[in-house]
Amino acid sequence: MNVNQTAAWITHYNQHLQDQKDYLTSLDRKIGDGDHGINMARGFAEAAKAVEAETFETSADVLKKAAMTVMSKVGGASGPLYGTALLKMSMAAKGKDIKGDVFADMFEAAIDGIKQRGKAETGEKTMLDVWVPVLEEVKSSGFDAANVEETAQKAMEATKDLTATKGRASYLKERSKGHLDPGAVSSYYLFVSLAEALKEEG
Amino acid sequence: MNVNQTAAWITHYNQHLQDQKDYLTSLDRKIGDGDHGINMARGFAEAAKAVEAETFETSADVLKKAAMTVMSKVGGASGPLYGTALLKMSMAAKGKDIKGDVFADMFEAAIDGIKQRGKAETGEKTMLDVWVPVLEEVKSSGFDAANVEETAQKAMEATKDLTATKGRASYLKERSKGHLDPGAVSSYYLFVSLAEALKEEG
Amino acid sequence: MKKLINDPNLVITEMLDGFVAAHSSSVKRVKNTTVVARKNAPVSGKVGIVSGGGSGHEPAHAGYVGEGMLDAAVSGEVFTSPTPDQVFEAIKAVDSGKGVLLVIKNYTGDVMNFEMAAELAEAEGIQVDQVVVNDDVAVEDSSFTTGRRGVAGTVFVHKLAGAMAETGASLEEVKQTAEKVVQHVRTMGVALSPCIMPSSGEESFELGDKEIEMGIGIHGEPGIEKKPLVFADEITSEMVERILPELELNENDEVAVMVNGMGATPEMELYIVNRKVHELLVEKSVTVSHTFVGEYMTSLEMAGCSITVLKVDDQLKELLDAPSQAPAFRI
Amino acid sequence: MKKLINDPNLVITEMLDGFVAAHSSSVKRVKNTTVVARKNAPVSGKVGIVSGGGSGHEPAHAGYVGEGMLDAAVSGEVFTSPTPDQVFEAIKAVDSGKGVLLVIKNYTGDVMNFEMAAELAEAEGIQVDQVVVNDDVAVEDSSFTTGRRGVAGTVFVHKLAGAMAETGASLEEVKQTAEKVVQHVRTMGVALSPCIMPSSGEESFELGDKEIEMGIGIHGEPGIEKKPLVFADEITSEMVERILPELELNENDEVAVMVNGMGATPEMELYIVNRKVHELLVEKSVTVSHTFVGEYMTSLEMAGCSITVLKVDDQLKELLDAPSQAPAFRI
Ligand SMILES: Nc1ncnc2c1ncn2[C@@H]1O[C@H](COP(=O)(O)OP(=O)(O)O)[C@@H](O)[C@H]1O
Ligand SMILES: Nc1ncnc2c1ncn2[C@@H]1O[C@H](COP(=O)(O)OP(=O)(O)O)[C@@H](O)[C@H]1O
Ligand SMILES: [Mg+2]
Ligand SMILES: [Mg+2]
Ligand SMILES: [Mg+2]
Ligand SMILES: [Mg+2]
Repeated sequence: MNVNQTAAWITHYNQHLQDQKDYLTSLDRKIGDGDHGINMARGFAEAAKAVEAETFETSADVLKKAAMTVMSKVGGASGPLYGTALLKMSMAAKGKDIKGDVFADMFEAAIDGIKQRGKAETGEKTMLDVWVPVLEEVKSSGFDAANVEETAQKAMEATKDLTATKGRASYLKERSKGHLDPGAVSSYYLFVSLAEALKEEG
Repeated sequence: MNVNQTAAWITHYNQHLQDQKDYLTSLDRKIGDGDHGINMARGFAEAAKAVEAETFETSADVLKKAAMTVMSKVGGASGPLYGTALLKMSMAAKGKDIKGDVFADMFEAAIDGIKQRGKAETGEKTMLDVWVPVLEEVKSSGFDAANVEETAQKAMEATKDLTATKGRASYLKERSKGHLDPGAVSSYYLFVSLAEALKEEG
Repeated sequence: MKKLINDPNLVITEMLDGFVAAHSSSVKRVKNTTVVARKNAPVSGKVGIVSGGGSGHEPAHAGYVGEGMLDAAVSGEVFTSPTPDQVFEAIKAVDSGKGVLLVIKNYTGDVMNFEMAAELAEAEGIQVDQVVVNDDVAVEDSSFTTGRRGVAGTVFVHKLAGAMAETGASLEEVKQTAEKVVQHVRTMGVALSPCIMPSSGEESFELGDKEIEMGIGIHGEPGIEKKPLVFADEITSEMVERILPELELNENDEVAVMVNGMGATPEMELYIVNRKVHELLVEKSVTVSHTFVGEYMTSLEMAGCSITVLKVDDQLKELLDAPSQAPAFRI
Repeated sequence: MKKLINDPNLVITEMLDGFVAAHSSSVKRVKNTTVVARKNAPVSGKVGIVSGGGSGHEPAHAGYVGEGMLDAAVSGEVFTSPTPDQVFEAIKAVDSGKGVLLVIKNYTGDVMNFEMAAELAEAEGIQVDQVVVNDDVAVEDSSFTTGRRGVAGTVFVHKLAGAMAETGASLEEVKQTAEKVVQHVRTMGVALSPCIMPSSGEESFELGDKEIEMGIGIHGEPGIEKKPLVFADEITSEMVERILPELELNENDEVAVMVNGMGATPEMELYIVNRKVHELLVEKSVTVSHTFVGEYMTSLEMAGCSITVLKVDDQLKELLDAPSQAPAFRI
């Protein structure tokens, strides 16, 4: 993944978030407080703008810029978590040619960061339930963008059957079952955007 | 009108007010603040109770009791006005055998009282627009209960075409046209009740 | 109708019980009445101030009972003026011999009931005077109406007459202060939704999804005009433009502002309105000395707000700054 | 959606402009932030107290900035925790060298964003500590949830920690007071109607004509149970019955009570609820030392209320009585 593709990852992701803003918000209204799409769309619009406004030397720089912007523009639970994920990926990517195992290292660093910040584990109906299966898939079969997207989709859909024990949805206990986790869905689009960016010429 | 008929006047009126409570309130909602039926029903329920609870020597005593109760239980604009009307009728009836001209004297006293309290004249879309035609009818053709009721009805219906310049409805200016005046309608029922009471044996 | 109530016929008495329970250190209920008075009423050497009206305007009027403001408040049924006997009880409860000022909002019912109470009091040798508040510019002050209504500006009358009375001023002086406020205070209101009477359960008027009611009073009466819902800044400008000419403000004049929620309006929106009010006044080189944003004179759960502007001078500013212990207006 | 707003994306900044315009004698806006601070911040020799959270809870949190309570409040977007950089700005604005206490409501987002801000501050050598408020008994405090939410009880934390800081106490002492309040305060909320986010225009949950939502938080989240609308006394009893066991009250214990409107509830109804709360406490021989009825921690235009009970001792009572100049909590 070269620097242009990394920038495209962020701008594509922003495009998806703008398109899915109302959908993500409506998911959050069911089991949260109805702002996830609004938060993500607001923050990543700024991140995309910041990434487009500059020319970067490395993918790590792009990710760091996006991380800092997301951290200060998203807010809520998702802001620190996506901000941390991007920052940790930037750190893992630093000085590396991003391919194969480096993706696994990046995802692993992101997951560690998310877990540390949010004190959640898999199975608690959060974005981790998309990130962790993706990492496992990459670790076991190597990095393949199409597979990653497919795994993310399945994992995202599987959050429907989970009972939330972290985040706002946990207040609903069993009543959180039967609804997709908004953060899992927004994470799915992150991997969709990654696959799209990688298909493009650098 | 003997003392029993006078008491019946009040109790019949209360019955009408309970029946018409929602209707009067809905009229007041259109051009006022939506409480006329509630106010009248609350106050006259107390007045009827007070009148039924005692035995009175004279009609004037019955009217005075009703007046005092209405004054302290109705509130709003209609409370002082009906209270005053009843009190003035009591005073005009004092020591008299109530028939013929005495009715005219009573109505005239009531109207004077209403005018003095409310500083209104006829044609301003208030209860006066029922009381005054009734008085005129009694003055010109003598007292006849059926005629009084008929006159009251016509006068009440005629308030629809008036523009209010007194009371809450005056805030609406021309928009008050096309609606009956709630106080005119409740006054109409007062005369209906009078006719009913006079039909009964004393 | 969704309300947190028990028997609709008992809302007033239960509300007053809850009010006195909350503020038992400073107020008391006059037995068998709907009168809330200062705990230490009558305050000797001080003119008593009595206000009141229909209920449904909370915190008006009981919320303004306390040192620095009212001596007593009388609550009628919802949107219905209290009866003369109740007002009379309030007068008796607060008269220390220095006389009592009645603060009346200009509605036919309120004026009549309070005047009858004054007559009862005078018959017992109590000195009573009155001031009639009529700040609502939505209503024309002509012979074709009963004159302008009394609305949120009444709170300023409570505050300033209350502060004046606290100085030991005479009934005449307190009345003069109250009259001065009445002359210099103007209000305009707007509704985004109607209110619902507990007893009937009906909405006070109908309003479309994108409609507002301009020039409303405080009793859920229809306003003077239905209009399309536009931006807060436009609505605010229209209201301010109706208020200011009536005050004949000149450059460098000073005013106090009250942005009052009608009951269901988020405070966020009141502050957005206040922002524009200040902007408009600054444009006209008028200085805002005091600003009050919150719920002061409501219409049950109506959404909307009123804007009140009081032209102040040094005397009124000083009285505004005087301490007040009233639960709904602490300074 | 009917709101008195302009651009939905500008509600926070316009609200803050209107707020600072109204209270310019006592507060200021920290430039290019959503931070409202005391005008004289940092107050030398005093621990700084910073609170905040998503917007839509007005008067929380800016309304509690003032002598005797907070030094600064940070506003996020509607129902969205503010970001670490904003909280960091608040910390910097109020630190006088004696350290800063962060009052955080227990939500994943708030905790993470405030903690990140604390890390930033510590990196710059500012001493920061925090207290996490979790008074909402509607949520079970178990490993299967993120723990109880922080709701209206937070206002008591502001008041008492604020009063403690005003005495010149150390950061540790102020934190101890805050923790003591957290340990002794419990809240339960009910909604009669949902609220509407300005940005989406959608109702936060659906509720039938005769239904209430029991155990709601302050972000328009669905509550723990939909129930039929019954009399206020029944609803109040159910709420109080859920709160009291958690406080382990004994006869002759003393409590402070807050009956808090969620935004659209007429004050009349809040006092009707308060009446029953007092009745229930008296039945249990618990003494109510202080009562606060009004809007303290809202959810935009949600109808409903929360009941908060704080077990007090002599120290907490004294701190409750200490003066406060915060616009939304004057004592
Ligand atoms: N502790 C946590 N760890 C990981 N992800 C979390 C955690 N808490 C919440 N999330 C994610 O954040 C999403 C909600 O984000 P958002 O709605 O923007 O924030 P908020 O809940 O503060 O309103 C959830 O759907 C979930 O995926
Ligand atoms: N000045 C007045 N003179 C005579 N009748 C009046 C006057 N003002 C109002 N009314 C009568 O009172 C009626 C309204 O009574 P009600 O609704 O009980 O009082 P309020 O207007 O205080 O709510 C009007 O319909 C009208 O007939
Ligand atoms: Mg959310
Ligand atoms: Mg009426
Ligand atoms: Mg009325
Ligand atoms: Mg949120």
